[in-house]
Amino acid sequence: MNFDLDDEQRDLAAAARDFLTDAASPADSRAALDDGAPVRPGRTALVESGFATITVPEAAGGGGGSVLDLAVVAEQAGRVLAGPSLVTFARAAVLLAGDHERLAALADGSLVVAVVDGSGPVIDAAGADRFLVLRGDDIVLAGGRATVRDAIDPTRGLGDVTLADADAEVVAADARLRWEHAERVGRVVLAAEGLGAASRALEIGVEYAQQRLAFGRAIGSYQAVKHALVDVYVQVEQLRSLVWWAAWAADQAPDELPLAAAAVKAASATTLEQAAETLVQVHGGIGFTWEHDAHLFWRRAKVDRFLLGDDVDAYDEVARLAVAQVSA
Amino acid sequence: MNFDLDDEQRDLAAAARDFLTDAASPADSRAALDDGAPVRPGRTALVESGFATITVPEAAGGGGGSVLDLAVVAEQAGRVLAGPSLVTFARAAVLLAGDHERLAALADGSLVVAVVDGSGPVIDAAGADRFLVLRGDDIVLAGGRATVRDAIDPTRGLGDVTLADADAEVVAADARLRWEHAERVGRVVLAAEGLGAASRALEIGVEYAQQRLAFGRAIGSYQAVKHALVDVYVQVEQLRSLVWWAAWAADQAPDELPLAAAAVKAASATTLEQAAETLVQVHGGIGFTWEHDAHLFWRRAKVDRFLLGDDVDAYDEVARLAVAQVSA
Amino acid sequence: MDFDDTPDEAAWRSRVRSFLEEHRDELGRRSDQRGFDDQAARRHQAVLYDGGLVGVTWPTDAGGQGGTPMQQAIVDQELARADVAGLINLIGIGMCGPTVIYHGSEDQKSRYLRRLLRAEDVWCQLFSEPASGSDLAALRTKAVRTEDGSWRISGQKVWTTLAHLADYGILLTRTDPDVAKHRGLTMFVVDMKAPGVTVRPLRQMSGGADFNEVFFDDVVVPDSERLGEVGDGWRVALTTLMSERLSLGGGGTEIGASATSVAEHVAAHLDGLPEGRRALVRQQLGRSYVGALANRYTGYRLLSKLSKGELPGPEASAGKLAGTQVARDLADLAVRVLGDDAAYAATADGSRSWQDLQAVLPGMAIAGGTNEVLRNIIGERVLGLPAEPRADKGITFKESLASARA
Amino acid sequence: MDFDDTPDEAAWRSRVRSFLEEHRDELGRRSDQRGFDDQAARRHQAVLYDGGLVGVTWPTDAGGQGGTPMQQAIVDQELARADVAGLINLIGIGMCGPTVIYHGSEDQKSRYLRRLLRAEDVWCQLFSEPASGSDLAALRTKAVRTEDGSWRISGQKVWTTLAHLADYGILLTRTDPDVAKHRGLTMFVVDMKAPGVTVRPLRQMSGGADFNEVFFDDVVVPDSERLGEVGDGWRVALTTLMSERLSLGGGGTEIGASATSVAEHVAAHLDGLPEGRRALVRQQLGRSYVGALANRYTGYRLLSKLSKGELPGPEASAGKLAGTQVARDLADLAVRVLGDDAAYAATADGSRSWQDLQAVLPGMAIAGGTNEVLRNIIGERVLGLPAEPRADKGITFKESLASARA
Repeated sequence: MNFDLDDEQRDLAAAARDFLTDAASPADSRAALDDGAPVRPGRTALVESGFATITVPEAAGGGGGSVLDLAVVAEQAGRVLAGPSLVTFARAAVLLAGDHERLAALADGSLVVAVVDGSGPVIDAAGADRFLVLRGDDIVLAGGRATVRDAIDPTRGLGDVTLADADAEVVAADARLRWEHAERVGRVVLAAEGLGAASRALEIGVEYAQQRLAFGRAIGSYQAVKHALVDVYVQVEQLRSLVWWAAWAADQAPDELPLAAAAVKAASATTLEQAAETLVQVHGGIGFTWEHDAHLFWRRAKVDRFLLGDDVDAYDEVARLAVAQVSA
Repeated sequence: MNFDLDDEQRDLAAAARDFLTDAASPADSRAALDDGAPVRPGRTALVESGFATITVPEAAGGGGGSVLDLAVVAEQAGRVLAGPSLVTFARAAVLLAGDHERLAALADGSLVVAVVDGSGPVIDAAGADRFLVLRGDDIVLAGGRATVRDAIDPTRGLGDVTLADADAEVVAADARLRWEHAERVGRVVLAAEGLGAASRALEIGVEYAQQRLAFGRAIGSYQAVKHALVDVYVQVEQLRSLVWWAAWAADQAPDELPLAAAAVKAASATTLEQAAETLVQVHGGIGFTWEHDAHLFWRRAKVDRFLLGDDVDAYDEVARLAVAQVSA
Repeated sequence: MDFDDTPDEAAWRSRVRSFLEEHRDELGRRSDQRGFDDQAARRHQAVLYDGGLVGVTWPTDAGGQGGTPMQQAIVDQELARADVAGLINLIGIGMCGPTVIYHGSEDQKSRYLRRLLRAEDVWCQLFSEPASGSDLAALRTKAVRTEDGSWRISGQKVWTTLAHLADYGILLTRTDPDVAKHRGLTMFVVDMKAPGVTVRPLRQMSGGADFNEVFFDDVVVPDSERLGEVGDGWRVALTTLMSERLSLGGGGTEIGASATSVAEHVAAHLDGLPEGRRALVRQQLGRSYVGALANRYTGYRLLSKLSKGELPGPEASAGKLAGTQVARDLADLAVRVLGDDAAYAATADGSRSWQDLQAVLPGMAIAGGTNEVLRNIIGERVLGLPAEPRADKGITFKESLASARA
Repeated sequence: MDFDDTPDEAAWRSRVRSFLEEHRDELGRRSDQRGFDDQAARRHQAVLYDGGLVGVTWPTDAGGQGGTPMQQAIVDQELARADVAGLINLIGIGMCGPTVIYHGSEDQKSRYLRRLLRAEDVWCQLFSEPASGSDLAALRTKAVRTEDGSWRISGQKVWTTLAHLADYGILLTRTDPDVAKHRGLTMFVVDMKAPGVTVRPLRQMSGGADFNEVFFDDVVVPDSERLGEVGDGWRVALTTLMSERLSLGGGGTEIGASATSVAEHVAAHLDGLPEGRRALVRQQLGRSYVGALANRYTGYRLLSKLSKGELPGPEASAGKLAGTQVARDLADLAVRVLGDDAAYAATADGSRSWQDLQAVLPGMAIAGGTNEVLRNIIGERVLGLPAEPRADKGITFKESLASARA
């Protein structure tokens, strides 16, 4: 039994953390809200760092790594509310599998792509000019126009996309299963970003509870505050276990991925939301000011829960799969 | 604005409390579990006390009182986990309205009746030999055989009933609306019993938290315990408001009764369950022993939530009515 | 039991209602979406005052009507019913004015009270500080007596509603750091236009700026503006806080969005959903709707107490606890049913009310007493549970600062 | 990352598995519904001991195998897999034995340890008292030294598993009430058949009697049965409690019913429901199923630590917190889908497993540390949040009793 990151993955996490804490911070999220400043690190820097395309084969200029490797990086990205999302790169890498040229374009940054689902906001629509979409059972790459809209969390680059059909090329025919696999991998990476955001929110809350005094002692000594933070801690560690499992399943056990991806999507939504609400509440008055970072995590939580299907649908899917499993 | 009990109702509550604390106690519920001892005060004593048939007209030997009067008594009955339920009498009084002879038999104890719903356990099936039931749109009184089954809470006299159709007499023809009204009045009285049980559970928990020491101080000084009890207190007071409203609506505002009855049924289930779980938890080890009363309230909660429709259906009904109201 | 007015209440209500109908055009509208005009708001309050509808419970010699809390509650209901905008000087009327009435000199009363009721002066309340939120008595703003007997005040206040518009404020300061923290406080009336007072708006997570930071930089306050004795500020502040609770009045009013408006909104979105999802939406609506109903009728119980002349006790805090929770559940549902628009700050047709509400509510669970503090109050003062041992007992304020730094 | 055994682990597992196959008929079955036979249970443990599968992590000179915690975890897994009934002397092995190993005399070790592992003697642990649950050090059972150097013990213990079958127990007593409460304690080995020991079963709300009350009425214990120094009982008890945590071993095991069995049960009842209700059931199942999966994989992380030779820290308490909550959610769902049978103690066809589970789980959130205590432990020892001020600091036990009575 070795259900743990290995040394290489720990090194990867440390390197990603170094890069990302330099390149992005919640303050950038605030700046994006204030005056529409671009999200950070931004597509170019992310691609250049190599972290975004870890799952692209080395031959195409990527990192040749696993989904678990990417999840390890995504956790670090979540901690600083980085954008664009690694979800976009993860899905594109799966959808373009085997297409050396386009993968190389993804890895060198010349293909600026977003993935368009049936309806709902498109993640990282901002700046994208090519769009991956499922048409019938074919995976298609099309041009189009993205209309970015004010989102509760600006770092997700959410927008509506109007596709230019004239421009569409089939990337993979009869590939519905691949599309679904890509979506599941996307859920795993989204959850890993959620894990990072939730665990950072917990850290900030714990630090404040250790320092802030009320009635002559640190507020973290009061059970109301202490237990609220502990409940978040427990959830965060539970989520970490699910993220590792789901990423491992994406790499090693495709049969387990549907259940794992639905479970981790749901758990991530619930955990990040509770972590962010607790972060605001623990900080009292300061926690709901614009200048404090708490609401930036809260915004991420309020948005992420609806991405790649919402939490309610994900729980429903878990139950359907669980029932199907025992009925089989 | 005078949304409060009046002096007469306070006197009635005090009298009911005197009678009921003498005539029943959670210990009786334990005895019923231990060796099938009959529930207390039992049908005869309840009828003789006059409290059970408050809503039967004076001319028929009843109290000539309102549903609100009965709710005031039912709260006291709930505090001591009395049986049989006043719900049975309340429903019977509505169903037999205008039938002087049978109402008189209800009031003098010669008619020993239970009300049979479509499916599910029959409340106070124990000891009953006549059964009120809806057949088509007619309200029917029939003989039958009750099979009492071991219930989680023994005081509810739950059982299955096989009706003897040969024996059936129509009490009121074309009276579906009356049947529904009776069911709603039953929900109000059930909720009033739930209110009494929940507020008594809260009292017991508060008393223990004031006295029990841990680490040199009363456990009620710790926020985890204090806040749990406060949350129950808030819910109990919210429930009290709903019980008063729903009982008032049963007497004075039939248009409001469907919403009020569904709301109070749901709130009562939720509140009593939380009160009982908190009661067990606050008591630590002693709270889950057979000899402590906590589990007797817990049993009542686990059963009552399923009676006269379960909490989930009641919340659904509230939502449907709320939506219908704004759509009208 | 009934929900009807007593004859006296009915007479008062009818008087209030006809006044509002008659003067409708001279008053602001609550539903008016245009920007806030504070000069107009002052005029509106003056109209209401002249009609006898402001300061209803204040004594007549303070410029009030000598009326009952129930009369005030009826005014609140009728103002809401007639869609009249809230009074600009609500904090002045509910908190500052009563403090002046109890603790002010005759000179202060005659100078301030009537002008306050007519909104000729707007008031604010300067208590909270960055380092003292729930623990108000830990405040640090310093008032030092000068040779001429006046006071020189330095420090920072925060969460001050209306400070940017206010003419005066009641200001709690520390005048003696060498005694226990509750004992070294003194209250003043401060001129908000005095040299050394700086007001900075404080933006909230919702983007709005309903509060301010206020900086005091060697602000001179004459001793005649002291409220109560030197060192007696804590007791004076308790008057203010008690008045706040009593001024709440309107039982049964809803926090945030009304349950009915959420039900309307949900009804409009329900048809597009599959039945399974509809059942989940109904379950969430049902649960919060029951909560909203319970709050309404609990509020009516409070009003009934007022109607009998009783005053609400600490149990009234339960309304805020339950109300903010219901409001959050309702807002969450309202946002969820927006579907594809739920992640955006506004819907495709430009409405942002539900998303804005979602962002305002976390603050409401904190402002005016965190849920934790409210639970302590109910636990200790209603249920009779023992208080926690106090770590700051028996030491001076200075010592507590030193140990905090250690 | 993988879920496979290392080669060493695989070899050990295969050895364990073949032993169990070979001796299957000499061992009890977990799923056996017949009444508990303690003599048989002792024999079963002896068979396992003789096969080297009991006391895996104990030192060899204490009669153990000198193995690793991971080897123990593998044994636990294989015992479960082979449906072998739990060891009767689990508490002896996990808690009492290690305490004797650390603090016992050579004489005690040689007399007790090997017999304990073979279940020739069954042991129990006598710590909790009616007036000291979470606050263990507040215990009152008194041990007084007599003239001949032996000890005379009076008092009452509670929540003692297996006391009615036990031959020996480790017993924490107060030998000095005039020092601070943690300092006046002393630990003994007590003969459960000695005169003055009375055991009374303690019935739980579920109707079962898994615990006992034990009364000590002038029970004489020779000084040679002392464990550790006089007054050092608290430190000795910490060894016991630490060993308890380490003996938990099996990460990822489920508390109460397994999620899979609940899913099966739900699946069997789902078809009869309308779609709206099915959606609600699925939502509840989905939420608790995700919790169960998370617990399983968090348990695997714990096992992986064991596999590397690391020992679990206080963060392992999170598993109990999350596990009992998931178990309660699952049990609630399982009872709910019984429909018309849900209010009865048994279904119409006589099955009472879900209802019984429902009644057992509230106790599980309390036994072995209340949720509140576990949250304090995690908050303080994992998150580094400060402890609460202690009201019982710096006073003697006697003083604390007096102030409690005041």
